[in-house]
Amino acid sequence: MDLFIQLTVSGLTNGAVYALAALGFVLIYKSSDVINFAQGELLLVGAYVTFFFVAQAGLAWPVGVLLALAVAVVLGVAVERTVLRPLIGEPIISVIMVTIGLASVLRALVTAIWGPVPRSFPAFIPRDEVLILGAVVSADRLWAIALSILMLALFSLFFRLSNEGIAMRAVADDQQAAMSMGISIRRIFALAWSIAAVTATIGGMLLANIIGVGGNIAGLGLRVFPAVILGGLDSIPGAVIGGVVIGLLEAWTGGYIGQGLNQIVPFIVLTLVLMVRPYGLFGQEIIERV
Amino acid sequence: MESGIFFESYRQDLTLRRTPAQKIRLALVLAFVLVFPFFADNYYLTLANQIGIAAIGAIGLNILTGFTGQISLGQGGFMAVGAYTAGLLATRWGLPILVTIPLACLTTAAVGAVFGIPSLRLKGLYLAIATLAAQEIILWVVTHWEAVTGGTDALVVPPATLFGLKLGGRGADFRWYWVILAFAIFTTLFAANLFRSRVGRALVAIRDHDIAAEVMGVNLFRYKLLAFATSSFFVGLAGALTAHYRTIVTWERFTIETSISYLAMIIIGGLGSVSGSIYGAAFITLLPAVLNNLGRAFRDVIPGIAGLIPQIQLGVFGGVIILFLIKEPEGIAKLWKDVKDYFRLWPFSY
Amino acid sequence: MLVLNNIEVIYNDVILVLKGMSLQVPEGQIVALLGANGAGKSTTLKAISGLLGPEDGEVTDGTIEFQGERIHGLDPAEIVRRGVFQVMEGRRVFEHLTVEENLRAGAYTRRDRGNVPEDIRGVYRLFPRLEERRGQTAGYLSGGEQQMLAIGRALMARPRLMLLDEPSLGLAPLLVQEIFRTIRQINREQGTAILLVEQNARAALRIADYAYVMENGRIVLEGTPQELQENADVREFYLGLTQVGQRKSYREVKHYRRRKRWLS
Amino acid sequence: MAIQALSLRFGGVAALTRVSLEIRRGEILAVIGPNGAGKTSLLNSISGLYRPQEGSIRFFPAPDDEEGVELTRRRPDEIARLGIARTFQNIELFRHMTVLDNLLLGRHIHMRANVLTGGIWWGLAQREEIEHRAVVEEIIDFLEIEPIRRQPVGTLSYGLQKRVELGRALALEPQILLLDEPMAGMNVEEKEDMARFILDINEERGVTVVLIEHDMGVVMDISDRVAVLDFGSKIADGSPQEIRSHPDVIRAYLGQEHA
Amino acid sequence: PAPQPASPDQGAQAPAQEAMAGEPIKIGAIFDLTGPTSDVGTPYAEGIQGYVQWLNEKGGVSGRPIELLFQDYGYKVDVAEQLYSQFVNEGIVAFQGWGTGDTEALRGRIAADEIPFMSASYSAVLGNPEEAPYNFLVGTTYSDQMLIALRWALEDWAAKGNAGAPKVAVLHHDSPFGRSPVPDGEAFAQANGMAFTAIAMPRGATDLTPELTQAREFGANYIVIQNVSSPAALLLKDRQRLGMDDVQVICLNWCADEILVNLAEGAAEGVVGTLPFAPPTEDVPGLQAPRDFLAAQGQDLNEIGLHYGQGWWTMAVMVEGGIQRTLEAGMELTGPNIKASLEGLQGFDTGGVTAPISYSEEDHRGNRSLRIFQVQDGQWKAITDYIDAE
Ligand SMILES: Nc1ncnc2c1ncn2[C@@H]1O[C@H](COP(=O)(O)OP(=O)(O)OP(=O)(O)O)[C@@H](O)[C@H]1O
Ligand SMILES: Nc1ncnc2c1ncn2[C@@H]1O[C@H](COP(=O)(O)OP(=O)(O)OP(=O)(O)O)[C@@H](O)[C@H]1O
Ligand SMILES: [Mg+2]
Ligand SMILES: [Mg+2]
Repeated sequence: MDLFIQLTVSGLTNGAVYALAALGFVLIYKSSDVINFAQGELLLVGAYVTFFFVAQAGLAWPVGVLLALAVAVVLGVAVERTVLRPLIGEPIISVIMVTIGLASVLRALVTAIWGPVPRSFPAFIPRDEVLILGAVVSADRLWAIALSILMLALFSLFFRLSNEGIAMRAVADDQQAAMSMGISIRRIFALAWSIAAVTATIGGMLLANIIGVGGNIAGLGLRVFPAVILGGLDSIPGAVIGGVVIGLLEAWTGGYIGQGLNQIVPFIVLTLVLMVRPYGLFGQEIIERV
Repeated sequence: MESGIFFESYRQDLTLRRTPAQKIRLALVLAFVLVFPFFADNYYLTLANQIGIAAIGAIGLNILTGFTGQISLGQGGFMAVGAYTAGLLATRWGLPILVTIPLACLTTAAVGAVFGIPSLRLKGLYLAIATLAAQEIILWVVTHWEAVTGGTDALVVPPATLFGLKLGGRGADFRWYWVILAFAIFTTLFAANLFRSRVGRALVAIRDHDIAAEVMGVNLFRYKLLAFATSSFFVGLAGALTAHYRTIVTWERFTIETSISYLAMIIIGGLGSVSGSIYGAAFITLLPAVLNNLGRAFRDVIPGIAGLIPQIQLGVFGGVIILFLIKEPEGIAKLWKDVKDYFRLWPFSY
Repeated sequence: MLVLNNIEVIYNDVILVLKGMSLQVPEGQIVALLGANGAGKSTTLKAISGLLGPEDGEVTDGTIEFQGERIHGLDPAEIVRRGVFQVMEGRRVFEHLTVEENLRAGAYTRRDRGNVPEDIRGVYRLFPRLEERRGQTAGYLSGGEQQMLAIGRALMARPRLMLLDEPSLGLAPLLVQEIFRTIRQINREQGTAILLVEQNARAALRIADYAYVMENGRIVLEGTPQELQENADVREFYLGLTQVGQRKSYREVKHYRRRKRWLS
Repeated sequence: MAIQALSLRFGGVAALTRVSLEIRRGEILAVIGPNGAGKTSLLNSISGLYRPQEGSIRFFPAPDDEEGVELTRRRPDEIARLGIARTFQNIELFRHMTVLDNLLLGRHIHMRANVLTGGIWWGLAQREEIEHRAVVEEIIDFLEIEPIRRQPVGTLSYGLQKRVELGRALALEPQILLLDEPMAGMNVEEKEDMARFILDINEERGVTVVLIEHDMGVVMDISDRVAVLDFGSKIADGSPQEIRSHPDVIRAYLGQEHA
Repeated sequence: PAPQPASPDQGAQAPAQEAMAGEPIKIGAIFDLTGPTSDVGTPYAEGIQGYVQWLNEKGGVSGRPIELLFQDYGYKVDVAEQLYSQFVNEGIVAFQGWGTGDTEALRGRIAADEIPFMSASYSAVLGNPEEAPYNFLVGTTYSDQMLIALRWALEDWAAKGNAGAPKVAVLHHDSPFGRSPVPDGEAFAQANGMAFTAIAMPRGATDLTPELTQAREFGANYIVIQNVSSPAALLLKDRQRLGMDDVQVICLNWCADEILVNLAEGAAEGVVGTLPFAPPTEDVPGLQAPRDFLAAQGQDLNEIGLHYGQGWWTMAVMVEGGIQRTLEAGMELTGPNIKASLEGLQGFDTGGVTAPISYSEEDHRGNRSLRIFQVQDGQWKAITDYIDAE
């Protein structure tokens, strides 16, 4: 029973980390239909930029974090300007491919600036252990839970209620028609990428706090793919719940079965779930009316 | 200038190469391909062989992703199935490659079809996850099923012989060149033919509009599975060739990175284009080679940045992909077509 | 208000679709643009609203002026902000948005946010059917309902010039009358100028102040509705009237027909 | 074909409620009704895209076939094989394929090349392509779309696309042709062309045609019978003349102008 | 083929040697500077390059400079193949690989091309000339490291006054690299009455609690980690959090480095490691040359870390143990000759960086012993003398 509680708690909290990483994915998909293969690299950049401001430049952490978020916004805008703008109206798959190129560029930049050796992250996010139902968790995971719930609420409201949110969904539906509404695709893309970079920076910070700042942060980009799909590609609550479910599945299989099966059990469960719910738990159906 | 092409019969109209220009081009390419190995050293032969295998794999992937519209992230896994099947058949039972390769292709086709079953319900990126699942599951099996894969770190495949001729050893690259070339030509022709006949057309129709295809009498499920199987068949071929050519099979060759780089090949080459797959395979294989050579050259010229060269190469690799897609989002095949169109009408554009 | 001067449009760098197209829409008027399929009507509208980009089309010659200023080459969003709004052909509603969200998307460029709810109610008054479906995902609306939504969405932008691409497409007769009445009403009450591309020539000519007929990328005929209605070709090919002014029966269409005079 | 008490719901929306309708061999039947009345849903149910909750659709492939085939539980491709083809309201062509390929796809059920013979090409596949190409060329001639044979349909104008779509359905050599607003977006001249095609298909090829159309001129002129739907129910059914003066139809659909 | 050292007609080759004097000797190398293992690949690569430069400044080998043909391959197997064949073309006589992926992939090819090959992949199979005739190991194999670790655990267990044999859990990278020492370890444990279990660490994990709790359920007294530093550091932190401080952790070489200490912060204290190459904090004579060489360039060996010495000495064994001895024996510089020279190498002294290196025709494992180190005050300190795996 102890084991079960420990595994469950650690799965839940680790799932929250996945959720944070998954959110950026969903945001970009929701506003442009693009699967961002550079999501992991956005996490990486976010982590390193925070590292730079807080550890290397020695700023107080609230200032450093704010600056890092500002850099994320700039990065989002820069990506839009240089990469996405020329591709407006082009096949989505080309844009997806471009994110693969972007991933290389970002990774190159990071290693060129910070070198390849991973380092420990300044401990401004508390890492003390906390007891929950007799299970030990690290406080930074609780932060992950809090932050993912906060962003879930924030973004859900944003997409439902704000004009920009509606415009983003409109762009994802039909770019040309959205243009005819006077919606500036450029602006929307810049906004989407900035928001995604901001969430990635937050996710990257937490991740760096857990595993240190280093290249393998980027690996999480693809690892959260099952979480994203399980929740439904375009659903913000889906990203969070998908992350948590995958976290739990991994923890349980890791703890009870092992054999590295936790790499694939999520995929198997996921495929089975999709056979029943083809658009994930919360994803919106692709509308096919003829 | 060609002022239009006229055909006496539908048969003529249906040939793959129609105009004299096309025939001349084809002849030139063939001549080059036949003469090339006699002048190339092992390095260029290695590159050529890598391109050949990649082209086969890319055509396979393009059948599924480009023509049928099912994004696949499982390429690496399917290649692994082909490679391990061929490798195991050769090591365990000492079968010759003319047996191992077809069996490997068929096995991969079967595995591909199994992983295609979710396509009954899933679409688009949701289906992509099923292929990602294939990737992960296959790789897991390959690295954990030691009873079969041997328990050693890699599967060592005995050097192959073909019609009594040893393919391995020194000069292997030269001899393999011909084997790979033959398979590549077979794959190219098969795919090109497939897409000018009934089944291929149905697959393209599914990509363009599955409901309409269904209403026109195409059994979606059967054809999607067929796409998975046919595609995997060739992907398996690429895997099997890798196994025999490199005489060793290691899982690290078949990771998700591989899947992504094959996707890169077909997108950059041109989705839904057989020749595009070949261009893309060449592009993605040669780009790092070119960058490496540039890197080596620049390292000596500008020693100051020597330490950053690898990062620059990595960045440039990404940058070239981005730039290329910005310039020509529909790939090299389209670029090439535009060039041809331009010269066909030249100097009277419009 | 809107002046197109000799514009040329090329798709994919090779296909020349508009070949010296000129037309004018005066302030506050309804101008109809008629023409066969593939004549380039939609292309003309997209050229005005700057929407050719995603289709690889390009205005290569000529000028487009709106209220004395050149608008061609501007960002489509800017063109909308200046008051030109296109209702695209084929009801391009945002499928995953609800009816109401679609309407709000239409008001995206509006600065007077406060009036938006009132305008939404206005659209519902015009199309009660939409109000019934306000929370429904637009992708599941029937064709006609989507068409209403597309027009309603345009109204939300309160444009000065509305470009309507075949608004009656797929609408039931009752609704066609309704739509044309609404168009005239919008024009009269809000002073919105309208460039109307329409295949239902009879209805279009009834509400238009001026009309053009285009064929093959250029204007072949223009005039007031009365003038056009007297043109024999227009009568036959666009209004479907026989020489004596009777409506022809579709059953009696001859297999070989008279060629149009303007196609020399 | 006999449709009996067909009901179809989407969540709360009742698209069809107990619709019964008979489609007689060789006729042109027009289905009219206000927007959202359920006309397209009816066609979708026939071609197997929608699964009605209740009711039956029986199709009688041969004149002497009493039994008939039940369509409501069949897959769309099976229904196509039975000889029922259709066009769509919003044009659902294969946009990236050429006109020729679109039409050839219409021949799909009549061809038999498989992956192997197709990939090998020489032999069965080539022979078959040539054979069916001839059939398709005939349709191309008939619809007068020779010049655009090799164009990807995505770049064609709306009217031409409609024609290609009709051609694709014809290529299937159907017994019943379901047309969803084939003349929307056309001017009178083009509608005349289309009307002539439909009449020819019906008269010369003996194909039964079901036609949804909002242009009352067309409906009155070319259809043998008209059925009217409103809010998912059939409110009238009869000859064009009867329908024209039917009070419910005037109220719900036509308005005074057409009366 | 049997090696033919000091062939009788040496004199006949002498003129050829003269002609070659001053001619550079080409050695190929691929490095991971941008890929997933670039964190350790970079200092390793610098070590190799540093050694070559240092040697050339000293006048090279028998008067001939070494020309290193190298490139980053980003841990991509097919790029490794490209570079390998390119370098072979350009006339290399030996090759320095890097990871498991490329070492495995090139294994067949180097045997066919007769190119002696060393890398930082220490799978036991590579030390078996029947399987891999041209591969040579400088580092102690993972299997031997495992045996040494278990040997030490037995002693440590007894030294702490415990009765019986301890329970051991191996937490390993989920790949053949990770599992390669498991079977030998298991056999040893069985023979010595130790309870043994192997638990895979999933790739890219951000939480290793499940694996640790498994080890805890098993009742492990010792945890042996066969993985790289980052996940190992995460494991150490999670272990500390779960209060499993009484479990002694032993790192095999790829996680026993400075990166681990840095990333795990306090949690690495007391961890022991099997280090085939001495860390810079260890004052061994063999690290003096690299230390001075770096100092001359304004760099500090202690900052760069132990992988520098690892690269340096791997290259040194290849050059001094293989190439130099071939030249000194007056033989032509060919792959088979270098191989033969290496196979004649006995007790090659690396100045205390590793145990002395010896190869034979039957065995390409350079050594089978190493010292156990422990993290004390954030530094790796040797706590034993050389322990032999046999
Ligand atoms: N994206 C495109 N690429 C290439 N050609 C195009 C493209 N869009 C339209 N065309 C061509 O331009 C011509 C004019 O098209 P347009 O859509 O403007 O016609 P239209 O007058 O609106 O016709 P309809 O009444 O059928 O809507 C057609 O011949 C069409 O084939
Ligand atoms: N797949 C679906 N999901 C949900 N509702 C649907 C779906 N298909 C149709 N409907 C609803 O069913 C009703 C009937 O739609 P249908 O498309 O059959 O109308 P129609 O008679 O063809 O109208 P129109 O003349 O405008 O094309 C509409 O209210 C529509 O919103
Ligand atoms: Mg149009
Ligand atoms: Mg309809």
